[in-house]
Amino acid sequence: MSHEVFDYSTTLGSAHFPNPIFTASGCAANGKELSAFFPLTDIGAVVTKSVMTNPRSGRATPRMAETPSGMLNAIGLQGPGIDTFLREDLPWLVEHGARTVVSIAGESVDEFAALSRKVRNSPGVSALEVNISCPNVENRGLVFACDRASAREVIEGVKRSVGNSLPIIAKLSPDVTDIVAIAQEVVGAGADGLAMINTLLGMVINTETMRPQLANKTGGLSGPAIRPVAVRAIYQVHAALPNIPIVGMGGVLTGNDAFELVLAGASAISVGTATFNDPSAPVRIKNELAELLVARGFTRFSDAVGFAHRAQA
Amino acid sequence: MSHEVFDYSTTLGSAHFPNPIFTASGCAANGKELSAFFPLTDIGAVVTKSVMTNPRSGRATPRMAETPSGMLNAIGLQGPGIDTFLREDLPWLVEHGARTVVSIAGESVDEFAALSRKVRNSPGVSALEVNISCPNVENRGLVFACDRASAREVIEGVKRSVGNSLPIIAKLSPDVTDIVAIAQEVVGAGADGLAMINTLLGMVINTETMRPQLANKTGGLSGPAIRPVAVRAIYQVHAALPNIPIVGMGGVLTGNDAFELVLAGASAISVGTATFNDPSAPVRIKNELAELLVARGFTRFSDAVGFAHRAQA
Amino acid sequence: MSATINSPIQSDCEVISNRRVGAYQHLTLAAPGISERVRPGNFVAISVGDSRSSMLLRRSFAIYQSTSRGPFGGTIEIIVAPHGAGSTWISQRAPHDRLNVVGPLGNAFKIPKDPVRALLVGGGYGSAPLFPLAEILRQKNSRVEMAVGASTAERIFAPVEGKRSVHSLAIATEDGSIGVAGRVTDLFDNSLSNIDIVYACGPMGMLKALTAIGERAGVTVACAVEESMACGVGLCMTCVLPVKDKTGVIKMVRSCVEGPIFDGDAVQWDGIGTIPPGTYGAPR
Amino acid sequence: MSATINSPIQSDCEVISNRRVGAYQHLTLAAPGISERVRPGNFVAISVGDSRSSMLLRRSFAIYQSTSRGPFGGTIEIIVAPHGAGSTWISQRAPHDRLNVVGPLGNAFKIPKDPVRALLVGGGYGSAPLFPLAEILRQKNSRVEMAVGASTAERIFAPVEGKRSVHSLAIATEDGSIGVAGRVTDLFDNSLSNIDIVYACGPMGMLKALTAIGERAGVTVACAVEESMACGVGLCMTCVLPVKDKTGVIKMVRSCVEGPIFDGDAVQWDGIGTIPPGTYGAPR
Ligand SMILES: Cc1cc2nc3c(=O)[nH]c(=O)nc-3n(C[C@H](O)[C@H](O)[C@H](O)COP(=O)(O)OP(=O)(O)OC[C@H]3O[C@@H](n4cnc5c(N)ncnc54)[C@H](O)[C@@H]3O)c2cc1C
Ligand SMILES: Cc1cc2nc3c(=O)[nH]c(=O)nc-3n(C[C@H](O)[C@H](O)[C@H](O)COP(=O)(O)OP(=O)(O)OC[C@H]3O[C@@H](n4cnc5c(N)ncnc54)[C@H](O)[C@@H]3O)c2cc1C
Ligand SMILES: Cc1cc2nc3c(=O)[nH]c(=O)nc-3n(C[C@H](O)[C@H](O)[C@H](O)COP(=O)(O)O)c2cc1C
Ligand SMILES: Cc1cc2nc3c(=O)[nH]c(=O)nc-3n(C[C@H](O)[C@H](O)[C@H](O)COP(=O)(O)O)c2cc1C
Ligand code: FES
Ligand code: FES
Repeated sequence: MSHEVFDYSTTLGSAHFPNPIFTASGCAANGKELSAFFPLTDIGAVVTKSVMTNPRSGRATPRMAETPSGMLNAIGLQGPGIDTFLREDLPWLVEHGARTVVSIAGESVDEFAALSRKVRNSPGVSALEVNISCPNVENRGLVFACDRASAREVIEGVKRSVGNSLPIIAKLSPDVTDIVAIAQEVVGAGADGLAMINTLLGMVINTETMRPQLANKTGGLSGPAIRPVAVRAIYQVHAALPNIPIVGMGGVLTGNDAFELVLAGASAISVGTATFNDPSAPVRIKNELAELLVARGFTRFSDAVGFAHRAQA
Repeated sequence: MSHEVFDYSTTLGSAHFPNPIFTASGCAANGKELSAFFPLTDIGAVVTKSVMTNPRSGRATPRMAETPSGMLNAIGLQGPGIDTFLREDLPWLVEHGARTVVSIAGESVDEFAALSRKVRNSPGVSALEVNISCPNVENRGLVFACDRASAREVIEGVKRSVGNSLPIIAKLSPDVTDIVAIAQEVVGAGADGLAMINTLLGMVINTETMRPQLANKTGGLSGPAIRPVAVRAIYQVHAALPNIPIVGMGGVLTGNDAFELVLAGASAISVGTATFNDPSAPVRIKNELAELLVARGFTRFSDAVGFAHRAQA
Repeated sequence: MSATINSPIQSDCEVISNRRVGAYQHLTLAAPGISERVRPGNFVAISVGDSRSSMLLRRSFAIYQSTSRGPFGGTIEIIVAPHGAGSTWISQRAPHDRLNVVGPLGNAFKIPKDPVRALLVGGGYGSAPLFPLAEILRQKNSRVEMAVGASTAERIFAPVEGKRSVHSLAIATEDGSIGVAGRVTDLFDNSLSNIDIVYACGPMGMLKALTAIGERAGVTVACAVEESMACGVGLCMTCVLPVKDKTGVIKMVRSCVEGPIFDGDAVQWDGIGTIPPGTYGAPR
Repeated sequence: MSATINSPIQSDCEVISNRRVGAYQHLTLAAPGISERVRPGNFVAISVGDSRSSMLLRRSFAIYQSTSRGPFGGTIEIIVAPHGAGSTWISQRAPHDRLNVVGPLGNAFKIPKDPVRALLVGGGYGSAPLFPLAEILRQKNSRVEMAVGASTAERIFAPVEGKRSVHSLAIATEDGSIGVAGRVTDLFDNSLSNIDIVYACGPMGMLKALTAIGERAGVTVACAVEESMACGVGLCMTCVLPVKDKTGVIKMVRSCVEGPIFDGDAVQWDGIGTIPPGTYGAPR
């Protein structure tokens, strides 16, 4: 295999990455623990756990349940808060040479704007992921990503704060009637890219206790179970917005799975739940995908992005 | 185990069933083939493949793909049309003593109304399932179940045709931002019960051909992969509409899985994809669920319906 | 539609043996209850993995041999080509493992009452179900010629025992590693002189080519097709293909219950993967 | 938070043996690279099923014994209680099967430099990691008493070899089928006279009761907890429990990297399954 002639690099707005395999927010903590398994510089980028303004305890346990080919989680965005994050976690990543996509989450439009301003002013950030799959406390707890107007307002606020200093990647929820409409809305508001999909809302009931298994009752469904939903969502959005880069995720366990999302239209791939199964998954998948692309005759990764829309049967 | 004292019966509006295990529409054809594996009288009801006005060829092949703990299908409602169905398939079911829920599908409000009128006039039908997860040709192909107004209009039309002669069960799609809102809408329009969930829209891309695996590109995701979504949807809707019976389905493979949906709020359980894995699944699940209920001390099935909302930790 | 329902049964079958034969695995399963009712052309649907497998759907396999008696009270044999994850898993089963089998499924090759001159054409593992057919035809005093083709020698399934059931056996491989170099259809003249009926099992392309040859020669070609199946027992409608019925109407028919064997003439080979114009119930 | 990162490695480990011990399976795995670095209290996370399993998450097991040399170049041993689908699958592995293991994980029991009088308390399979701890304590000239409790005799894990590493061993079963009838905490007086430190591994209820006893007696209780873990390596934040830090602030800490061993005093036992009021970052 002649990897030398293979160009694995990818681009999200103004950010360049030597390869398209990223971690998924919330599935790699803030990088440190994963670095026991591989050098973080090997992968395209580390996407950090979505961070909020203040420290968060997260939700009560149990926070997880295994489901067929997937899992539910209800962590509740436990984290140190943006200031500690920028003081401790981000510098560690920068020091270790990891390209970093910082993921932020807020409960109001203003919180998102303020968070993004702080991130903009921090050195070493490749891109900003705006996780809008959180409840909007100012609007009956409606999830931002499930409402066109709220989604637009958040991204507009972030864009005003960040300008063109950092690519803004809006992370979408699949729990909507029309994900293309939401995608168009946030792109109209200034998003440079899209991350999709976040988890699907699910529930497991423990048949011993006869109560919901999670303390929070509902949780987010991730893992290979949801991959067909991710592929469909990416395909639909890439068809509607072919020039907007997509960070694809949802159930990627192997290079072949990553390839599916790339063919659907993803310019980068985040590996989430798979990392719990195999802490080396991001590097393994990076290598497997490269092999597949080379075997299919691609000389540039970017040529494969959205290829399923173009190829004839 | 003293099954004698255990009351397994269930009720959907005016219809009574000796037990709550049904087939799922489209996963049992019209009963004949399944009767090779068990007497259809053993289960609560056979839910027939959704039938339309005219004969339908369905979609081109490939129509299916296996996915992690699930499958995609894009059959395209292949079927004989309502007249042949009522002349040949329904009488066969009635003759063999099967309680029958007839599932109808239409491309317009009028088609649904006309179909339901024909079913109303046919003897031997226990209930009418209205599969509104079809594209509305009169409204840009928008799926009825994904739009409150369209969903309401269909059920209103059916209610006008059927009155109280047959329980009307509206079958909902999970591919919506707010399934409770749709449920409330159709119940307001006259639905006596709800069937949920239909499949999730998904896609598989064949990494050999680098094209969508299904001729139709997208298909419906079913099987255990989607069970957490089904449990969540049933739980939410039962919480909002505790008096409306729900026919629960989505990834039920065992009695324990069925129990999960019952605890969430299902008054009956349809077994779909599991039947492809194990053609005896409906009866097996019926027996397994009964064992579980008796082991948990229930003397009546109906006491377990929605128990997860009541039980304390 | 009057489906030929075979009254299949479902049974946990012990693996008696699993031997490698070229590129294939030859599995023998104890299948009392199923084996007695097998007719050549029938298939079985086998589930994959344990109860926690992520693979839900059964895999279908043509029945190679079946015995209705013996130390195991009846066995069936299948020839498995490890391909994707499911068939690979099945191909790796060891003696004493159990496989859940549903069968016998599908229709069978029609056997003429009177002696005929039959040509049996197999592509790859498709030859497997033709050997028991050959046996029966010979018992009826028919003359049985067989032609087997594949890409390479190890994909030719033509065991020594099998050769005893045919009067002649010709082999073609695309790489010439055994037999004639070329396609199986190169093995006999297009006129099919001295042939009354052709029985075929193999890839769609081969079946289509044979049907064309049969048409020119005025000889019926009975084709065992292989369509993706989710259930194998007639429930799901995934396995359809366009087939002309007796009145000339094209219908999308289920290959698991109305097939897998169809009269080549009736199958709309060029329409597979489409809804051919004019198909019964086609979108207008 | 300064997590104790153990630099775990991931390795495909061959099963050397799998023996039944009462209600448990005792598995020995060839684990060179892992075994050398094990300290008592560490655990491993093992994946379940093949690559097509529907069960994605690893299962965690305390390390019972580890040898850093030998014919297999280093082994670890675990005691598996078949419970749900995953642990049952692991408990059924046969010699030569391979298991993917990540380890060693988590912190270890702190060993006092000077000789102490230690009480080791195990509930069910929780006694397993206490035996190697006992060995080390004895090497340091400590006095080691052990108390093991379970519901019934077959759930008592106290192998003969293990008895050699302790000065005394008391057993309690709830049904009285072996040892004293009652709970393990009934085995010693609440005053813990003559005990300097307690090490405990077992169900949360036992750990909580022991912590209370230790508090009354002014004795530290080192508790190995068992929280549901999705990753075992610090990535997911599922395995948290409320623990007071040195400054008195309650934080939700990850039991996989900052535990599984905590000072019983620090753990907010009554707050498990909640966010105790005042917890750092609690919702206001
Ligand atoms: C009637 C019939 C008889 C068959 N006889 C044999 C035989 O004797 N020996 C043999 O090796 N194979 C036979 N096959 C093909 C065998 O069933 C497929 O190779 C197998 O299903 C593919 O499964 P997989 O796990 O390898 O692939 P996967 O890609 O994992 O399969 C995914 C899904 O697609 C379906 N599928 C994929 N390819 C095929 C195919 N070619 N035909 C049907 N379904 C498919 C599978 O059943 C499964 O549901 C037969 C198929 C049919 C329909
Ligand atoms: C640090 C630690 C050490 C352990 N040591 C041992 C040991 O030495 N021997 C032993 O038999 N068991 C031990 N366990 C418990 C063992 O990990 C669980 O019994 C097992 O994970 C349950 O899996 P299952 O497949 O039986 O159940 P399932 O119900 O199939 O598990 C579903 C999911 O929930 C998680 N889960 C369920 N119960 C537990 C639990 N009690 N603890 C942690 N995760 C759970 C599983 O890991 C899995 O992700 C330990 C757990 C931890 C956290
Ligand atoms: C334990 C866990 C925690 C997560 N936390 C976050 C988060 O903080 N922010 C976010 O945007 N997504 C979060 N996600 C969603 C993932 O980033 C990803 O979108 C989703 O899990 C689908 O990918 P996967 O199937 O590869 O895991 C989390 C997922 C899991 C499983
Ligand atoms: C092959 C197939 C065909 C289906 N056809 C229909 C249909 O005609 N009408 C309908 O309402 N639902 C149809 N469904 C959806 C099922 O009835 C059911 O809602 C869904 O599959 C979820 O249940 P399951 O996971 O148990 O299969 C079909 C599902 C499958 C897999
Ligand atoms: S495979 Fe299901 S109908 Fe043929
Ligand atoms: S188990 Fe994932 S952080 Fe502890």
